[in-house]
Amino acid sequence: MAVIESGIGELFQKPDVWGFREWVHKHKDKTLTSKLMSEQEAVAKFVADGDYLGTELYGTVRAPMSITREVIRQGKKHLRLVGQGIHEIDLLLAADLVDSLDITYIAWEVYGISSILRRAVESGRVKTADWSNGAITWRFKAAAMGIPFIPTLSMLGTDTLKYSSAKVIECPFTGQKVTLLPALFLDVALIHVHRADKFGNCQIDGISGFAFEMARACKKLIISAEEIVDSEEIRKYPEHTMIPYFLVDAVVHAPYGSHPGEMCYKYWRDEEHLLSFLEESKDVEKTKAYLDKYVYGVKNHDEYIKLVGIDRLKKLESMIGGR
Amino acid sequence: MAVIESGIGELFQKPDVWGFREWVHKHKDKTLTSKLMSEQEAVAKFVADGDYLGTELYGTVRAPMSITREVIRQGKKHLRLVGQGIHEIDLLLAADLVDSLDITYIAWEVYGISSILRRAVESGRVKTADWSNGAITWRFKAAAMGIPFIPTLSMLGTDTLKYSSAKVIECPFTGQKVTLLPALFLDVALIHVHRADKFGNCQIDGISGFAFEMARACKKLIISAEEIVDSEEIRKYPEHTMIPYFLVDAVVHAPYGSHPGEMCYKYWRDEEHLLSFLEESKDVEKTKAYLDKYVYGVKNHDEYIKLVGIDRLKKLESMIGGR
Amino acid sequence: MTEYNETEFLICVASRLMENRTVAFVGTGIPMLAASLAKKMHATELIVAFEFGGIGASLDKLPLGVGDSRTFHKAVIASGICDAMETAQRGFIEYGFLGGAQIDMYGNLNTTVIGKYWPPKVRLPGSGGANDLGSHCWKTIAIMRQHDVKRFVNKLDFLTTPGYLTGPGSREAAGLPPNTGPFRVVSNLGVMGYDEKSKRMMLLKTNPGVTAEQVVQNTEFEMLVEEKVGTNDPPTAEELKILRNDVDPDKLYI
Amino acid sequence: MTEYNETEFLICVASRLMENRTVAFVGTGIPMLAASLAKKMHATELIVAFEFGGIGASLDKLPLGVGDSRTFHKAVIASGICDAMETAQRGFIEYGFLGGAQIDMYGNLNTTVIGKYWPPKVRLPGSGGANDLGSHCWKTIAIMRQHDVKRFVNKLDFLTTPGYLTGPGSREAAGLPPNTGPFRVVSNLGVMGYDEKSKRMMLLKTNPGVTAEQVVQNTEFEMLVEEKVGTNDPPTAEELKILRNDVDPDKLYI
Repeated sequence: MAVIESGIGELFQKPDVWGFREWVHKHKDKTLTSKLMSEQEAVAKFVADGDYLGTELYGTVRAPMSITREVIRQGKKHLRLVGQGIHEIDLLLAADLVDSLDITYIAWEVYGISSILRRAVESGRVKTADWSNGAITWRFKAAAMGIPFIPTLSMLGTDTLKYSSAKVIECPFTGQKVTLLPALFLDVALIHVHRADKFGNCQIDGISGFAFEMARACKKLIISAEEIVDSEEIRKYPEHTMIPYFLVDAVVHAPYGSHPGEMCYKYWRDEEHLLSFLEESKDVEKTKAYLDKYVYGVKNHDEYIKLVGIDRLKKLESMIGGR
Repeated sequence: MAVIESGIGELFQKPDVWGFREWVHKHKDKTLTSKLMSEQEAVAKFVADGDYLGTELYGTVRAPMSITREVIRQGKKHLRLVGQGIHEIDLLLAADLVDSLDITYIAWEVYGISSILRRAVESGRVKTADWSNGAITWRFKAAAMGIPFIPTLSMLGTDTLKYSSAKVIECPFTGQKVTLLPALFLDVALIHVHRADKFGNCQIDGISGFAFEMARACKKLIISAEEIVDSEEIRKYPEHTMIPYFLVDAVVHAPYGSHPGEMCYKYWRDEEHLLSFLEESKDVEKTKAYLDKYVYGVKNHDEYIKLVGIDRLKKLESMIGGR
Repeated sequence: MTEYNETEFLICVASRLMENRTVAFVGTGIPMLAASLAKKMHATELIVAFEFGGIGASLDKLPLGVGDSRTFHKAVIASGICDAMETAQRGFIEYGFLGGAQIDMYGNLNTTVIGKYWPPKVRLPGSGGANDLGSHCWKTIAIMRQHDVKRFVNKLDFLTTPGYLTGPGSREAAGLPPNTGPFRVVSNLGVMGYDEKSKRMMLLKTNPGVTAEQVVQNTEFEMLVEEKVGTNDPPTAEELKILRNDVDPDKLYI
Repeated sequence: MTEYNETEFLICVASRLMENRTVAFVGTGIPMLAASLAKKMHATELIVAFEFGGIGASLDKLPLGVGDSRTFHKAVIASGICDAMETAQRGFIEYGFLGGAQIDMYGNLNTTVIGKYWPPKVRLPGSGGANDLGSHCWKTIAIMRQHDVKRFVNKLDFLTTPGYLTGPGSREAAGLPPNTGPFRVVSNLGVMGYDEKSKRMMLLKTNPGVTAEQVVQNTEFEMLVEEKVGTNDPPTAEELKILRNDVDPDKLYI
């Protein structure tokens, strides 16, 4: 049962199971007090320079855009990042706050490659380690389970494995080759949800992406929510709770928090905004101008909403499909 | 990364990942046709002598009692079983249909030990291998993930590990000792749900126990449902689907299918029936008499309901708590 | 003084061990009653976790089993076994309540067999979640309704659930999480803890009318005895009132 | 005959490869349009799976991304990445649709970098779900919009997603599931399959007006050519009508 192959990629965050346990034991407060706060307070308190940060779900879909913009406004530096992403990762990279990336996919789907990612990585500014999408998510799952690694049959035989930090062993039960993925414990995670109570009990509509796993794999968790609802309402349907309050450190009320991305059953993606950013992102100066206007140029998410315009947001609401 | 310790328990079902893949590839029908059938037909078609069988959830809680009784009526023999259980496992053991048990807990909670389990195991009729509750469930999870094993930090240092077929290795990332659990692929699983459409898309209210994992870990899956609803209704809330239809082989309409156990938000457990069985189960002849009356003595679940009496069932409905 | 029975006393003693604003993993029976009482007394924000997925239920009504609908009534989440066990495995659960047919001086427990493994003299229920709780909770509390030499034994017939295994350092050597392990044993004779250095069971408090000598004599292994053994306060009138009127009004357990 | 553009043709060719009553794992772009068209033509019971958790959506409206709300509208389940990927890993997904910047003769794909790994000449998106699909789906179909020697190459700069790796038996030797692997390549010039014995890419059909010779010349590696190379039928009037009126009425892609 020897290790047959070891990926040569750097392990940007070590799978420290005991360290994680000790941390949550010491820091996770189970008190039923309100964690409602502004995005400024949440980010100032719970995001630190050098943190390993994760965002859920995916740039244009239920993404914590308002919190991401606040992280940039506060200039949190030397971040290590896990993406999976589009717009949110692009912004963090463009603001030059990122040292390294565990990457599975950063691009604009049918619209193609991310120019910002290209500049960041091709220049040698940002280090990368590559994984499959399943692998990254299973790394969260391992952390959420509290175990140091998890097996998969993905990545075998490929450079994706070679440039990751996965290992290949022989299964002691079947003799087959198996990839072992190191658990990925995040320092801080940002998750945007449909509704939460003030304590942090959260519900998500539609696909859950990797919210379940990431919420359980992080030391610090900032929730932004379209709606803050009564705790009694959440507790009426405990089977719909995706994230219980004792995992959560901050709850930020952020209507349209996923803009310019979509929020299912709430509002459609702002295609015009996204396409215009995509075009601007090809040019360094225009990218800066975008950041100046939409991130640095507003004090907070309220101002961002005003800048985008409530009429436009109402129109996006009218465009989203029902059930 | 050598194997440090190997449990000496028998592996009643080998973690054959490739065999499972080939089987589902060949047999799982993705056609959108009705799988509604009687319990007789479902059990005759999908349970075979010698099968490795699993039931979800737990004797007195959302258990597939009506299907279990049909398995006994049809006298399916030489079953290997995984329990976790109370009443359903007791009945199968009492009917002498079981050769071996992967056991984590079989008893009556506050009411104590299972006399039927004692007779079956102490006589040497039924072989056992022991696991923790987490371990059994993670074995389903490994199978549901399609991997041959999964790590845990449970069972280390104990006889529970020694008499299981788990293995202990050193983690190649952290150096810590880790238990490896072999995936548990079932031949057939029985799951009772709140509602299903005729194709087999299922919703469950309240805790989900290990329904998610078991539904994905079995070759053949028989669903019994309190209610058969329109497919459109289920598809309106796809985030509430626990089991999609392509995992399912048979859908049996079984109102009060969990009796004498409870079904949350539907009916409370039949405490009188359970306590009387518990008393009878201490005696071999009385146990037989119970089986004669409630299992062999009725043709099907409809007759069982009549035997129990609709007044009694309505009363149990009135006793269940709301949200 | 109000009259009370032994079960009521056990429940009150266990209840007082429950710390507010922590998560306690409990099973049916005394731990559940103790949790329910604690939530109505000093630990209103106690989060009670059940292994089948109910976490943070109101416990307005007493559950009859670890999976019944009362274990997730008004809960913060109703998920499944994996989520519950993984919450423990990654260090989110402070207290785990256990029981057993046998306990040894390191707090290891047997709930599997009496006699040899197979076929056994007596087949007990098996681990259930106990091994997981004993492995992952920060502190475990064992409830032993009957304190005698057949139950507090030198050597377990089967080590189902880990306590301190063979003594100091042995949990860590086996791969179990650092700084975890047995915390208290509540029996019908008193409350035991563990000597910090030797990790051996030590009598801390006796119940009213019970002497330290009695506890030692009813224990097969050598029970350590704290220098000044205290006495457990009997149930207060308020504890008994809440227990009888609110926790278990239908007299299911008491 | 109706006029059509290259994209429309690619979509129709890919669509015809989709088998009714199977599960197809697709990404945005051509595979999604092809799936949507297939569901409205011959494969009404096609189950389309998206990696973020939408499985079996109606696809009434065309999604813009693999996670948007249209990927789970009226779906049989809206779960998450783990469930979707694990469904593939345990053998429930027949077809996986892939794309890439480079493909080699064994159907291996590169979507990671051009040049050395780091820092690369061109940083591409990365694997995303492609490696998982290429590992676990029973059959994969690669869509290559531009068939030329820079894309159909001798040696990939980076092997992101496994095809037949280095030839017969090498997938199995690497630990990948038996009897899986590349099935078809759809390009703007034609449709390729794989020689059963050598596992090397083989031209099966050319598009109207394209010769086998052209395909060979636009491929850097030695392209095998089937004895009797067929011709892909151009889009039918019905295909085009449904594609334009029902699948993509807003002209998002075509």
